[in-house]
Amino acid sequence: MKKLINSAGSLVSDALRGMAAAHPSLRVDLENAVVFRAEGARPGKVGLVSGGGSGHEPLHAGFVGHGMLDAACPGEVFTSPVPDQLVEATKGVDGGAGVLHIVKNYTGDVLNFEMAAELSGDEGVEVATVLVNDDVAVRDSLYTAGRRGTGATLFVEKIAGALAETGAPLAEVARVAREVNERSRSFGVALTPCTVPAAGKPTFELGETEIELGIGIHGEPGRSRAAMGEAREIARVAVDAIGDDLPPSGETLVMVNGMGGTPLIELYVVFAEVEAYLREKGATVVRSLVGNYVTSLDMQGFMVTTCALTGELTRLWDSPVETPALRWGR
Amino acid sequence: MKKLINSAGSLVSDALRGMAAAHPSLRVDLENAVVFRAEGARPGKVGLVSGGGSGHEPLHAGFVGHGMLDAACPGEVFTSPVPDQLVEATKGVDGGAGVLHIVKNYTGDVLNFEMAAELSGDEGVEVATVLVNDDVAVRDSLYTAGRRGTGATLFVEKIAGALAETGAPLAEVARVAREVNERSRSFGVALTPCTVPAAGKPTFELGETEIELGIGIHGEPGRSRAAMGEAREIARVAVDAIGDDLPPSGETLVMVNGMGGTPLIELYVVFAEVEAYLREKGATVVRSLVGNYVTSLDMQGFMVTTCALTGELTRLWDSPVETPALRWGR
Amino acid sequence: RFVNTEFFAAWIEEITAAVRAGRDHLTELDAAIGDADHGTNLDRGFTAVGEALAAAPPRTPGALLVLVGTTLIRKVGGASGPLYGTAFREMGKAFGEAPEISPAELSAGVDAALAGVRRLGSAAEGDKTMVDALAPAAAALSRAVRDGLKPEEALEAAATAAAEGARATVPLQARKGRASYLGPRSVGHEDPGAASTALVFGALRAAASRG
Amino acid sequence: RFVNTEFFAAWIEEITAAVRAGRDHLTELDAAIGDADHGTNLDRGFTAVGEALAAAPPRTPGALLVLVGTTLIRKVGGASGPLYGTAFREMGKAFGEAPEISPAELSAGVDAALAGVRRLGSAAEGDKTMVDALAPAAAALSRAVRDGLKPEEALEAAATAAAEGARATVPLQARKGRASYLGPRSVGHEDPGAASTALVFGALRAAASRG
Ligand SMILES: Nc1ncnc2c1ncn2[C@@H]1O[C@H](COP(=O)(O)OP(=O)(O)O)[C@@H](O)[C@H]1O
Ligand SMILES: Nc1ncnc2c1ncn2[C@@H]1O[C@H](COP(=O)(O)OP(=O)(O)O)[C@@H](O)[C@H]1O
Ligand SMILES: [Mg+2]
Ligand SMILES: [Mg+2]
Ligand SMILES: [Mg+2]
Ligand SMILES: [Mg+2]
Repeated sequence: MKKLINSAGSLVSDALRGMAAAHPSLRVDLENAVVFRAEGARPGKVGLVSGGGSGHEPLHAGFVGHGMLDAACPGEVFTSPVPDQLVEATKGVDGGAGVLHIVKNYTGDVLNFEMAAELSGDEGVEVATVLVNDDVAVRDSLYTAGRRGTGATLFVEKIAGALAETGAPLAEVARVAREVNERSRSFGVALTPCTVPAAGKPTFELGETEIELGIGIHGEPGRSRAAMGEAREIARVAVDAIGDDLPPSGETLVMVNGMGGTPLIELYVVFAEVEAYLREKGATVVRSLVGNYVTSLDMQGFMVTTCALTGELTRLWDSPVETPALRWGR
Repeated sequence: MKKLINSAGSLVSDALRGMAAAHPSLRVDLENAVVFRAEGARPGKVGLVSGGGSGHEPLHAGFVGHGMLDAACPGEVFTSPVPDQLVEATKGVDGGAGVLHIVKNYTGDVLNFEMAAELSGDEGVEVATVLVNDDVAVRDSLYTAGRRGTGATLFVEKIAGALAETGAPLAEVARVAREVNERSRSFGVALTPCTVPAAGKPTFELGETEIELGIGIHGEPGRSRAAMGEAREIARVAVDAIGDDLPPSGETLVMVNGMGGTPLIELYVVFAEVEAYLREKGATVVRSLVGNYVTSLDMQGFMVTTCALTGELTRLWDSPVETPALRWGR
Repeated sequence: RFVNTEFFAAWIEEITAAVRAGRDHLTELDAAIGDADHGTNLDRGFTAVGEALAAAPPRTPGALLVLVGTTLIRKVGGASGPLYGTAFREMGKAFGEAPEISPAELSAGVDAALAGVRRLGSAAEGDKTMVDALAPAAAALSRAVRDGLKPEEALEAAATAAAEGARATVPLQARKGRASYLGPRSVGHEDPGAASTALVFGALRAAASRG
Repeated sequence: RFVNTEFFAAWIEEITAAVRAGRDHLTELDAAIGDADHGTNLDRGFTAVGEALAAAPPRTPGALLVLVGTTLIRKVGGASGPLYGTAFREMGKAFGEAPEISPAELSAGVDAALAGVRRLGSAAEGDKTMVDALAPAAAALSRAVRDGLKPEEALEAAATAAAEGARATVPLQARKGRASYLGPRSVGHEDPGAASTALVFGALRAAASRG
């Protein structure tokens, strides 16, 4: 394992130092490992807090800023943040209008956010929670921890963040966040595993002509293994998996997201196939993102995330956003 | 080799289809493999054309748009574009004020751009050329093809693009482009090689504890091999190599650029070290970029690029830019 | 025989050592069906526990275990942080202010830990989680106490039951936690949380055989 | 003996086949000290040349070689596109409108090709480039013609000189092209462009032995 780190133990705090140095628009609380907007809480505005294990950069800290998150709590690599950290963030972003917790549906994230919400409530902050669970690879929700939260997290953060910026009340912001999640689906494919620095070796092994279908964003193996094929075929597998759950139609927001180790040129190839296939199936891609947004360390592969837009969602998607990793309109 | 491609031969055109589908702000001429701004040439504005081999995405096509390039010409992977393509781009962006060719200093790029400039001149377009050669790893310019053009290309494209947007004449735009290049230096480090799809295997081999120092952006081995160390040490090697050539001082723009396969969290770790070390050496990082901007397919590693700013350069850097891969101020 | 604060401090020391020694193994188990961090998580957590106990040594078994649990919740994250944290906290709360703990009270404390984990994680036995080691350990301990076994034998029974429970997760298909995402592919691997729970009860036996 | 358009078409066919067969080897040579595309570049170029020649078969040797060179410039890119393109164009231009080419004229054409490459790339012999194969080939051909050797022998001499020139690049340190970035590390590898130039002259000999 070769990693550009000083040590596995200091990785997250070293990276936070880098973020602090790189982005004057952020205030990084190194002690509590919380990334805030530099300008602090705005009175009357709902605060948005997200968080999760590190290793998914730019998610979440790269999405702190105008029109998106108010604070992000990075945990250790692939380990959800701890309640203290989340409470610190929640108190720090409360402008009196309450705080929305955006939680990816993993047992660890759910439990830690739950505790934090309770503790924050004790301290007088009103907290609403939205659970993101867009990953169609996990089917049987009765007998599992339920679907995982993956790519749609970005959509939820962006769109709910845009609404919060208008001064909308907490219930409204939570409603739109849930709506985005309900309208979103993801499916991921890995060409290679990733290597967790503290573990020191790849999370699984894959042959020279094998891929994993239905992966999450934590280096876990997927639901099944398949033979490597052309980008066109693999893109269709992903779109079909999504379509089996929510048939594509109407105006659609699509992200072709790299898992961290895949070159951008390949992501554009995949996007070309995804867009063409969705068109063939009757949906129209009206907004898109192509790039590394919700990653899994150095894993090679991609994830397709779709969101069936409404007029309101499109408007909120288009609203100005100014964060280190997503920026338009100002 | 596992790549998200349909075939090595169709990679570049497939990716261009993806760019066309993803970015309504671009007009992609698939036949000639040229990426233009959708709105076309603006009368009286100097046109900026850049190009080079593919495999460095988002460079160059990701930098086409307001405040940066007017057109980009992607060649085959790691192969400079051909004169016809460059002529097509040059004619297409000429708004009567002439066209600036931004050329990375590689024999192939230089020769093909030279031919294109001559042919464009024959067709009545005034062309000026700026050669980017910022890579300090290549020392002995009398006995080599000279320094390579690497990370500074982005700085030149951004800053010259900003000046062109103001309606400045070709000579002025060329002057500022050259100034940026003269004030910029780069040094790159590879942890792994990359795999050119048509070649099918890694460009070189590196042991589990070895790194290559002084690499370029084409998967070529560097000047020397060294033992893997902590991020802090490696970052210092890069900054020292730059400093040996141009001692850091004053207000500095710094890019810590990923080579394509390195997770963003590691790039932030490197940035933290680079920033601290430059500070120690007396320079102040006032502007920065951290991310994958000038890549080498799936190579793991990074490149540090510095630019000693002036008031004018800072102002132009801060000007609005709206491209797929770099966007602020509008 | 009653046990005191020192005994529980020894238990935590034994756990810390066992987790340190077993860290890479636990992480490997987690790599197979999870996200390759379980060993690192617990190691980080118990290192913090050691620091917390050294900084302000608690006076009673109850206070000690509550501090252990709170520290785990504060420092571990992930699923195992809140779950183990709650387990130790519930056990500590069950002990109240008592300076010494009887075998029956110990057994009730483990039952409280199990109840806490069950409530928080809503996993049943057979879901391939730490519950599959914790539940049989609690049952074995309670049976042993009811049957009047010697404390050493009772803890031996609990440790054996936990270890067997962990081993028995191998053929199961996970229905909770990350491993559940793998569906049928989770079969054939030992659950990392059950494996660490076996370490926790092994440490309890070791602490008892120390004195 | 004079050679006609057909002969040059055969030459191009032989080059195309040799490049196809040697593509991976050329790319590997380029991977060692360059950017792993030389074989792919030439293969793509000569495939396009084949299409261009089929679409509008030229009437004279000169027109044929100019079309070959122009197509290489239009389709190859990189350093080798303009350099090989210029070589073929200059050779074609040297032949003018002549329907048949004498050995002396052929030799002059190769000299023109060399001059074109030298002018464009400003590489000298010993810089570890295609010039190190092209220059000795041109010299050998010119010597053979001057000495009145048979055409087959003259082309044999040129092919041998090119191959030896390519092999002789192994111990050199590159001073032009990408390999120069490696400095001393470029030593010990054959230059890919010199290797492909050896294929080009081998193909010339093969074309001659066809008829
Ligand atoms: N709902 C649950 N109830 C009980 N135990 C659980 C539950 N979910 C997960 N676990 C336990 O947690 C262990 C994983 O812990 P760890 O790897 O530290 O956290 P994470 O899964 O967040 O990475 C699993 O092996 C399992 O034993
Ligand atoms: N200045 C030059 N003069 C002559 N030949 C050169 C020069 N630069 C490069 N070459 C030749 O070009 C070859 C590389 O061609 P190719 O790999 O196709 O292009 P690129 O270097 O642009 O990738 C080198 O091996 C060398 O023989
Ligand atoms: Mg985890
Ligand atoms: Mg090349
Ligand atoms: Mg885990
Ligand atoms: Mg090459």
